[in-house]
Amino acid sequence: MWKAEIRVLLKKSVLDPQGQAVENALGSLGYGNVQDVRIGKYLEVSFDAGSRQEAEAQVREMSERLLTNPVIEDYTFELVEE
Amino acid sequence: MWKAEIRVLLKKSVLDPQGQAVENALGSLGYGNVQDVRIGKYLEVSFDAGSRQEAEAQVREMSERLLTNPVIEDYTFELVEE
Amino acid sequence: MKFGVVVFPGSNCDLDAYHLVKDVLGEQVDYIWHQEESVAGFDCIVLPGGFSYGDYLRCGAIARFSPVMKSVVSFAGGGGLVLGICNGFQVLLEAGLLPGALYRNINLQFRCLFTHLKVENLQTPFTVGLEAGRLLKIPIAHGEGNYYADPDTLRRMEKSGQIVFRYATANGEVTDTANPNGSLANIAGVCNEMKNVLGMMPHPERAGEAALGSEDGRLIFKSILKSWEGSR
Amino acid sequence: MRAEDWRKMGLKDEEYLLITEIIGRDPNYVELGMYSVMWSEHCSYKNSKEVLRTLPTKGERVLQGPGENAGIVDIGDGLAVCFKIESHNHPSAIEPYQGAATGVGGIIRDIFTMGARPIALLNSLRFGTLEDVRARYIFNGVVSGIAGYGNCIGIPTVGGEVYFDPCYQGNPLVNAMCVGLLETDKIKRGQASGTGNPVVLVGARTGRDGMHGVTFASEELSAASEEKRPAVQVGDPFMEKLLLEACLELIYNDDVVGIQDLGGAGLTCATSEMASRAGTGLEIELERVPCREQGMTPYEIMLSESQERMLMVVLPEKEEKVHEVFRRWGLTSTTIGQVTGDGILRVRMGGKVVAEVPARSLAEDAPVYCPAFIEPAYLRMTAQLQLAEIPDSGDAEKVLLQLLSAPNIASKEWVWQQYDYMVRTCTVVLPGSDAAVLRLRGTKKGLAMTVDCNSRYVFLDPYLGGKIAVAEAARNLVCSGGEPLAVTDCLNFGNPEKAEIFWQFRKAVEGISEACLAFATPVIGGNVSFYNETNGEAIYPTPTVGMVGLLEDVEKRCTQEFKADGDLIVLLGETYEELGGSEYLATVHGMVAGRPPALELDKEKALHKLVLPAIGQGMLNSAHDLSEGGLAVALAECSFGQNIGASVELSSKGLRHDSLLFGESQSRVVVSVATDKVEMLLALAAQENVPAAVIGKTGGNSFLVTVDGRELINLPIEKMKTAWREAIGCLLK
Ligand SMILES: Nc1ncnc2c1ncn2[C@@H]1O[C@H](COP(=O)(O)OP(=O)(O)O)[C@@H](O)[C@H]1O
Ligand SMILES: [Mg+2]
Repeated sequence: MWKAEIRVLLKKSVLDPQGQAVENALGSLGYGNVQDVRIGKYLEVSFDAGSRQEAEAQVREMSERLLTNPVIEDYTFELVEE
Repeated sequence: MWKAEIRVLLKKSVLDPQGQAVENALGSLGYGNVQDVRIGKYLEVSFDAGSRQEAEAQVREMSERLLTNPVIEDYTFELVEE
Repeated sequence: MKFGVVVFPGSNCDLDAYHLVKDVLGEQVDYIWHQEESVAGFDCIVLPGGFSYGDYLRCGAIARFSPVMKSVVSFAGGGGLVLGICNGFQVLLEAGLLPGALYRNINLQFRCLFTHLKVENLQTPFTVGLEAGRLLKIPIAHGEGNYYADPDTLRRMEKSGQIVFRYATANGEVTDTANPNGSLANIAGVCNEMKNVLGMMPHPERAGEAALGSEDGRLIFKSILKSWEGSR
Repeated sequence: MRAEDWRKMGLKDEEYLLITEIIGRDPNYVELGMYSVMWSEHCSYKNSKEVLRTLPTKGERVLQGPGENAGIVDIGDGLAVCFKIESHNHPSAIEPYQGAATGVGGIIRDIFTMGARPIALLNSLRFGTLEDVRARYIFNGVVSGIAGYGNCIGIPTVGGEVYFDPCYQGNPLVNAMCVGLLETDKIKRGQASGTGNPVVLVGARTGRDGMHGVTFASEELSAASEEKRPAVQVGDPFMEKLLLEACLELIYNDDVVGIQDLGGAGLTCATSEMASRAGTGLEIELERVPCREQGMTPYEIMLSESQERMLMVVLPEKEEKVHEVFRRWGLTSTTIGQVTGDGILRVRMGGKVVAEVPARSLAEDAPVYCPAFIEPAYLRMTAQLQLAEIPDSGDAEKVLLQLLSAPNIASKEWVWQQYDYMVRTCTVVLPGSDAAVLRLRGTKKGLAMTVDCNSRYVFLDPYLGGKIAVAEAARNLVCSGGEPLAVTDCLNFGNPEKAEIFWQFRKAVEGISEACLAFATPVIGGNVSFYNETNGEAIYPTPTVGMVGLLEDVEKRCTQEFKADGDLIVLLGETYEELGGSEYLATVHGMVAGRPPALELDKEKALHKLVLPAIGQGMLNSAHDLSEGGLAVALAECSFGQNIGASVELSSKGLRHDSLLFGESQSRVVVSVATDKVEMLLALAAQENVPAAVIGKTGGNSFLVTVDGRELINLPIEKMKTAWREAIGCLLK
């Protein structure tokens, strides 16, 4: 059993209004030392696969077909064997 | 400069409609081996702090005050020095 | 001419599009259940607004894998008319029938209000019936209508007349204050290169009767009828 | 069983004794849990039942009064309207977005359970003042939660109200109302009839969330509430949309015997109430209940309040078809048991009986209390208002601008713009007028709807305040051209075990009853929310009134905005020296004091008898009821819609200027009429005995007011409108 931990963020070239809003909110809560906030999605997908290689290939495929939109999003992932 | 990488997920006992919908979608896309999907938020917060300890304390405080709602969410984080 | 309104689980403007075509315009229309494998017999496919699959993950991301979408894609490839409204627009983008992407409104809020649209291209099947310079008063209702395309794509689209509608003030000026959601270059609607697929965030089906505050949305459907007549 | 077990569950010692008497033995832990939720105030109304009985609930048009999931009123042509309001205050205090969202989800289920298609949502909201960070956070979260659920499921949110006051700082109020439409021969009820009929559970899987939510709603908020946090849940509007469509399809095809949603107290409540209403029993097997987590105990399954679930009883020959319809909609349905004839609710887990009690005893036999009541001491203080000691408004322009930008009066556009109020394309009067109006497809008819309550009035005089809430709601409908039909109420109060609170409750209900009788608008359903207190401090008593009215011809609707230059402005009704409880006193002088304005029900009725036909005969171009901020604010609001100004000449007749301009005397409406129709209107007014005075003219782009020939106000519409429109957004920045 594998667990893919996938992090999705908006591409750097795309404005991140949510990150911006949270950055401002942190500032007004007194965290003046905060420089930058980016907000995206975090997904955990558990699935069976024969090998790490197979598992990696499947995560890439799922991410590109469904889990992310490559026009605006980038993703990274880690695989944990369970 | 520190970067906190914060992952937020709904607590296990709380319904995750998004994860459920994506799990079903992956199934009908032919990924029958997927067992469980959970969807949450991913945040990257960059900020200054004197030490790792200080930085950790601040991430905890920010997470509990603003970034997550402990009523329904759990979070974990990693700190990267930049 | 026969319209088909696709119903995804979670669609909720299907009824409104159906009502406008049937009761207001007196044309033929049928619903198409998302599990249908064919759209044969229809002359224009409408992907309605709503929250297909709850809009979970991303708007339109799951709906685009519905069985019916395969046939919509080939229908569009053969020159068939496809109109995606709001969530339907999002589905078309996810399906790759239109360029770009839509994401969270810049102020992070869902917004429901009347907007004015400047029509940038009168040479599409969806706009041929419009008078030059005529603004359209049509409402929006969405939380993720912030249009984005990378600079190269945008340039290409401008050049080939794929930008169809822009948000404007009541006087027709395309300004920041007229932009309700942060869309790049105030873009409210775009079409494909062939011009037979249009996606728009505003809801023309909500602006088809005086009682609803505007009849301008009807003009888009009238254009579709006109261009279809012309193509026969 | 140890005393601390039942006490922890919120049961009193004598209640425990009663249970042992009913079942003739000590209950086991599961049974104890079931009684504790069903006998909580939220489910049993044990403290309020006696008082609620005094509300008028009958009427010619009433097809279903209180007691079912929602009330139903006949509107002719074989159609009926079904509506109800409900609170979700405590969950919203702790998780504003999800608390409000699941509140909306719950009230929608109550409507389609009756067989009605939900056509509109309204909401009544109360928060602390916006200077407070936490209040801003809750306000923001609640509004986006309501939007998130209603928009997604595709039901327009067409109206409501929002107030801010320090008394709601720790305990916000979130009341959601849903209106549905159905054919009179398709009404469904929550009854488990027919011995041997299968019982089907459908929708979301059952999880551990929301345990003891009703007990939580029946307690004051305190630091200890934090521990009960799992009582908050996440809503799934997508699932509910599928449930709604599937259930309505089945109901429409007559495939369902009885149906009920799972809300507070979950499976326990749905099973016991359905059996009790039909005088039957039920047998269910918990092993068959689809669960979200492994190893859930019978106790957890019976008490879970997981959202988006429905229970129905079907005929054996329809069972397969029912499952098939749900499958087509992508839903999981399971037959979990059957109806029995012995009146017992028997719960099994893996064949073993884990609970076995009379269904009726859970649903009906909770003890009824008549709490003590006493007039609150504060009333003696607040009643002492010496107007003479308060300076008259010197600078009327400044006061007017101050009032227009006071959050309680300022435009609520920031709120309703986040709601999809147009989906289904039936909303023909959008938010921003006195009441929303929806057309009914396939008929000439329309429905007007509103929610109202000025809780400051209720605080200062519960009886009068209750009466005024009903009158204001009715007046809002009338100004839109709707004839008031019936009422649903949401009674939000503090801890009823305190005598002063219970006095407020009794008096407010008395006022509501009297007004409802006078307007012939029976109460067809509602909700009581007690224990709205933080650290012992109660909110203002807030009996929200939701009302629906009928327009026989929806083309004859009316809105509040001026329509044309050169129309005459007529003030209907009489202005008195009444500043008690006004927004003016609170905002400008920082005082919550005095008695609310007087209300004479006969005068109010006469006003309705004038305005309704005047609208019906097309005499009026606009009509707007006078409420917070009085005449000056009402006139300004009429100007904002189409940026049409007004010039108004008033004579004070000995009244203070502030009373004249900003006082909130009841039973007043300001209308605009074309010059050639004014005679007709004045004649009709004379006939109905309603004072009517031509006070000015529409036109221009300023708002001009002279009193006794002296100009007191001369402001550009644009300036006033900006102050009014942007106030709430600015306070949130
Ligand atoms: N929470 C809300 N949701 C939707 N509409 C609202 C809300 N609050 C206020 N509105 C709308 O704003 C308008 C003004 O509200 P309010 O000041 O309460 O009016 P009134 O005093 O006539 O009852 C109404 O049309 C009302 O429906
Ligand atoms: Mg009001």
